[in-house]
Amino acid sequence: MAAESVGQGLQQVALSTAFDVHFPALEVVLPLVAAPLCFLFRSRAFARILSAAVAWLTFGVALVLLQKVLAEGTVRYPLGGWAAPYGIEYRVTVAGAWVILVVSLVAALTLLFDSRGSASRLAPERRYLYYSAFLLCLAGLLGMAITGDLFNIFVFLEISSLSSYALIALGRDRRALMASYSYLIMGTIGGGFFMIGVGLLYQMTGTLNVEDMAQRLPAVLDTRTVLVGFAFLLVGLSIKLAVFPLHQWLPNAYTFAPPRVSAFLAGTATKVSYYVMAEVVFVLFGAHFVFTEIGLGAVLMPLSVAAMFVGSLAAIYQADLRRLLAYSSIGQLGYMTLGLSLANVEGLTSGLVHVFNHGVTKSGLFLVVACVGYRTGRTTVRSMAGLGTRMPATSLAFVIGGMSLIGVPGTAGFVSKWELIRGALAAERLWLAAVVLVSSLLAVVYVWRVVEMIYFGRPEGLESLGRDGEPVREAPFSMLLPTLILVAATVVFGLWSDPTLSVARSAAVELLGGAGG
Amino acid sequence: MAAAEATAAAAAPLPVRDLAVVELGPLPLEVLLLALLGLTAVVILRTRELFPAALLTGVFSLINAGLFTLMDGVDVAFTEAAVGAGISTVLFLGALSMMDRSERQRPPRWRALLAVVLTGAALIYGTFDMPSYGDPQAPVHRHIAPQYLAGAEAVHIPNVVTVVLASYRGYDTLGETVVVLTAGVGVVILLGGRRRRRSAGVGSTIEAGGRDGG
Amino acid sequence: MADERGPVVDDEPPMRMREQIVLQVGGRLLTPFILLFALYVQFHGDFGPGGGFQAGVLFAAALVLFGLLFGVDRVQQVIPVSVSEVMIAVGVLLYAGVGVTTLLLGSAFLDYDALSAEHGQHWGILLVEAGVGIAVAATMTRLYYAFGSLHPDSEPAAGEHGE
Amino acid sequence: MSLLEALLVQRGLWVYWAIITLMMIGLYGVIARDHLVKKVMGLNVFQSSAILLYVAIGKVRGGTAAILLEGEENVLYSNPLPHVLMLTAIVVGIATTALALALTVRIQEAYGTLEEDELARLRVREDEEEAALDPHPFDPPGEPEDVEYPEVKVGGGAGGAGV
Repeated sequence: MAAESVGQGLQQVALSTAFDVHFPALEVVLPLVAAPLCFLFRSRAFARILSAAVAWLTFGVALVLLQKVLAEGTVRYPLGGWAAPYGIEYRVTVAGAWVILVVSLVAALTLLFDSRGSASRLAPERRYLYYSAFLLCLAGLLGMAITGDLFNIFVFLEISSLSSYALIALGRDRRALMASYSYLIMGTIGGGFFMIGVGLLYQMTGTLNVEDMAQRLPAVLDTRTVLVGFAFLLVGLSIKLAVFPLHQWLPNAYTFAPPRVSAFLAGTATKVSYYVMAEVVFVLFGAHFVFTEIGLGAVLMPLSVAAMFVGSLAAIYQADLRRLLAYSSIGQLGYMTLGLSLANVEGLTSGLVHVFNHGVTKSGLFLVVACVGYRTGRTTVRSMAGLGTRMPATSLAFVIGGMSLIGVPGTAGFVSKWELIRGALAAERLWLAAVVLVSSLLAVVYVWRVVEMIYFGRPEGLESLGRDGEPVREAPFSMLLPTLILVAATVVFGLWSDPTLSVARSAAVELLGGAGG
Repeated sequence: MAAAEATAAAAAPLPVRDLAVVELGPLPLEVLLLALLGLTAVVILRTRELFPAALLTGVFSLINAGLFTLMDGVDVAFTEAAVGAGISTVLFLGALSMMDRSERQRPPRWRALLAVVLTGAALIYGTFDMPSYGDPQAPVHRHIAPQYLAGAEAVHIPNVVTVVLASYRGYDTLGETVVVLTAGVGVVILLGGRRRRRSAGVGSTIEAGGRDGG
Repeated sequence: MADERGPVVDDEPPMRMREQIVLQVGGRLLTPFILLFALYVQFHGDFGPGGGFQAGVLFAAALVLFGLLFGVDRVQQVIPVSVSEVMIAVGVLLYAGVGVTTLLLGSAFLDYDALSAEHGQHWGILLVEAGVGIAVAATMTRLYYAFGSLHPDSEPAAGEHGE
Repeated sequence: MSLLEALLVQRGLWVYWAIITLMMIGLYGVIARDHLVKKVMGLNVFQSSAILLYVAIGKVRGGTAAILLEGEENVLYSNPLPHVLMLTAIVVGIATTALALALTVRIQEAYGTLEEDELARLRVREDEEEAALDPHPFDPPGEPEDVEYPEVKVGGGAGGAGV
């Protein structure tokens, strides 16, 4: 395809007349148009309804796209009608469609969540700004996963980053401002590194299109410029992905952001960066170059293992539930990058299936914490004391989500871990399988701390009362529903793992096949 | 219509107007401007007074715009001058109007310096295999760019940057406009809805006390 | 369109500036020319350096110059905060609207040839650049309002204090 | 010596090296400076130099800006693509600067200082207090803020809130 279009020159690409050819564009354009509309009409109610509707629409479109990609292979869409290396091309791969499905699902469910009383620092009449920023973030994340142009990835990366800085700064605690600032500095350096990396690769190949570049790179792979360009791309993405030593921005950002923003970002932002990293590693450079010639595995694997232990160990010592979940995320991201560093089908499948499994689990858990915070007025581990009887559904949701973090059989987390262990064994690294099992024990510790508090902890004095001075009771239905859907999904797709696993596997096979199969 | 011309342009060797220029060694004006840029950057970071530093970021942008012009990026130069020397300086001065304008002196950070030197060394290592500066045969000038020039000629729009910006890569530019919107939304979120404090007392936070305990 | 965040009434520019008659007259004379130049840059972008983005910044720069000499409130009387915010959205929607139109006409998103067989590219580029120009001018103006009216005494809206 | 001369003079790599040095000066400012506004200035220098790198990549020696001259054949033009990309990058830069400065304004209001180490100290203290007091980060809906921080000193004098 790419080779053909070079011959076509600047010829316009004729599109089929069926409307669903436009779905790749619509997926991103819908939230992109909805964001200024929210900003224009300045109505909170309008913004709420529009953003929820748009999020569900993007989810529907993502579902159709995924089916289409699975049936017909990579779906391409020439923006502006210009053929691939000249114009910007949307290139929906199985992995890309999988990621946008997760992103739009998490967005739709978190927007369904009724964030009464705990939303953000915005005065009610200015809440529409929140939805505007939320939609921009959604559009940025979706755009990153769909586009087949390296510089376009940078543009959408910045859209999602800039809007997430604004969203995080909305947290009620003043520490949210500092968290946002630190994330801004780190994120901008990451974006800058990514841009420099793209520039160096562009200089050696003359193109920005991922597939076109993948075809032109082998001729210059042995140059130092390309090597440095690759390193800069990787470091830039690692900051966004919170790979172990570059993760410092994440705990505070997730802890102090408004509850729904934490739930959304925890389930999506790092996952999209993971996909882009996989695309760079496997499609742009190819597994052979990355793992055999420069031996990235020797760097990424220890860092992943370190992330698994450091993240989980830190989670054990946290007093605040949100911070506990944030550190747990660092550990869970370690499993994902470990899967990538194995560079085999099982490992990558585990990483990609974890995009869904962890995205759903962690968003669900952050929503659980939002429910608890809404009723008790606190989000500390101690605030969970005795909730087992007073907020039974929410408590059960936490237990199930926690089990998925540990990887208990029957939950989604188990599916990913099982696949990861298979990957480690396939790579003949028995010790890695053992390490994964041991690190899961750490997850048992931090989850058990909370579970113990829920069912055996005793609320003392004032703590038995909620924040409105009344006894704590179950969260309202409008908050509980999306939370329970997300948590139920971890069980459903833990028991019935065929669909998620098969999609992730074909995505992994496709990625490992390199550019254009 | 443009296809044939474009393919032709891609195939034909690029015209090299003046080989003597390519052979020319150091370019005095570029040396001067780069040296000035370096000097400005160092002064920006070293001065502890933020007001002059903010003005110097504007100067930095102006010199940078001069370099862009030398490197034929007239559109970029125009934008850098207007944004860097104009708007961004105003934003810095506005923000500084309500904060402490001097920075405390601190010893240099050796670990940061080491990290930065290593990063720079990596980048310099990467330059060794780069095409020469200004080499007309570099891949960037052989692939895609010639087709853009031909395409712009075909639609009779002389400024190629405009054509590429608005048409070939129009989607990037939509993204750019959305970045602008995002900045607008973000700043309105953070600084919008402000009002002048009525007078000390009413609505102010002075008496409220706090859990900081003062 | 009453705006609750209207101009701060007593936002006097520093006295030193006020008394600079030369500066004031100069600024007053210069402002319309910068605005004209911005329009020129907007529409001349096809032929020379410039285009929507540069024009937008220049337009805002003219307002900033005027504001520095006569105070932000004077600028806000001409272009209220709410108008600047509306125009940000209008600019982006104009750009995206061109794309959606071409999409509804059956071509690819932002494929200007769908607009007109002969001059599609020209029309498309003109409209899109106008969208960029409006959005950028409005955003830069809004940014100036936000930062230009900062004052040690101003504070965020009720309930939005960074705690 | 001759190798260096070949690299520097004939291949003109010194241009890239100078740009990389600039970039690193900016990066050092971001990492090592303590004042939050100074960090933003460092970020500005870093981003501007990265933009310069792209523009340098697009330069053709003996070429001219990519504005087509009618009726002239065999004119050598510099590459317009990096210029297009860098227009976007400049926009990203100003957007980042605006957002970062808005954040520093809010941090100044909330903490009364912008020195990083003092802020870190304040934050650690806050974390400790939170662990001790088990506070209520979720306020009741609809009620005015009942938990406030003490008034912070704004502008003038070194912020001493941390000590």
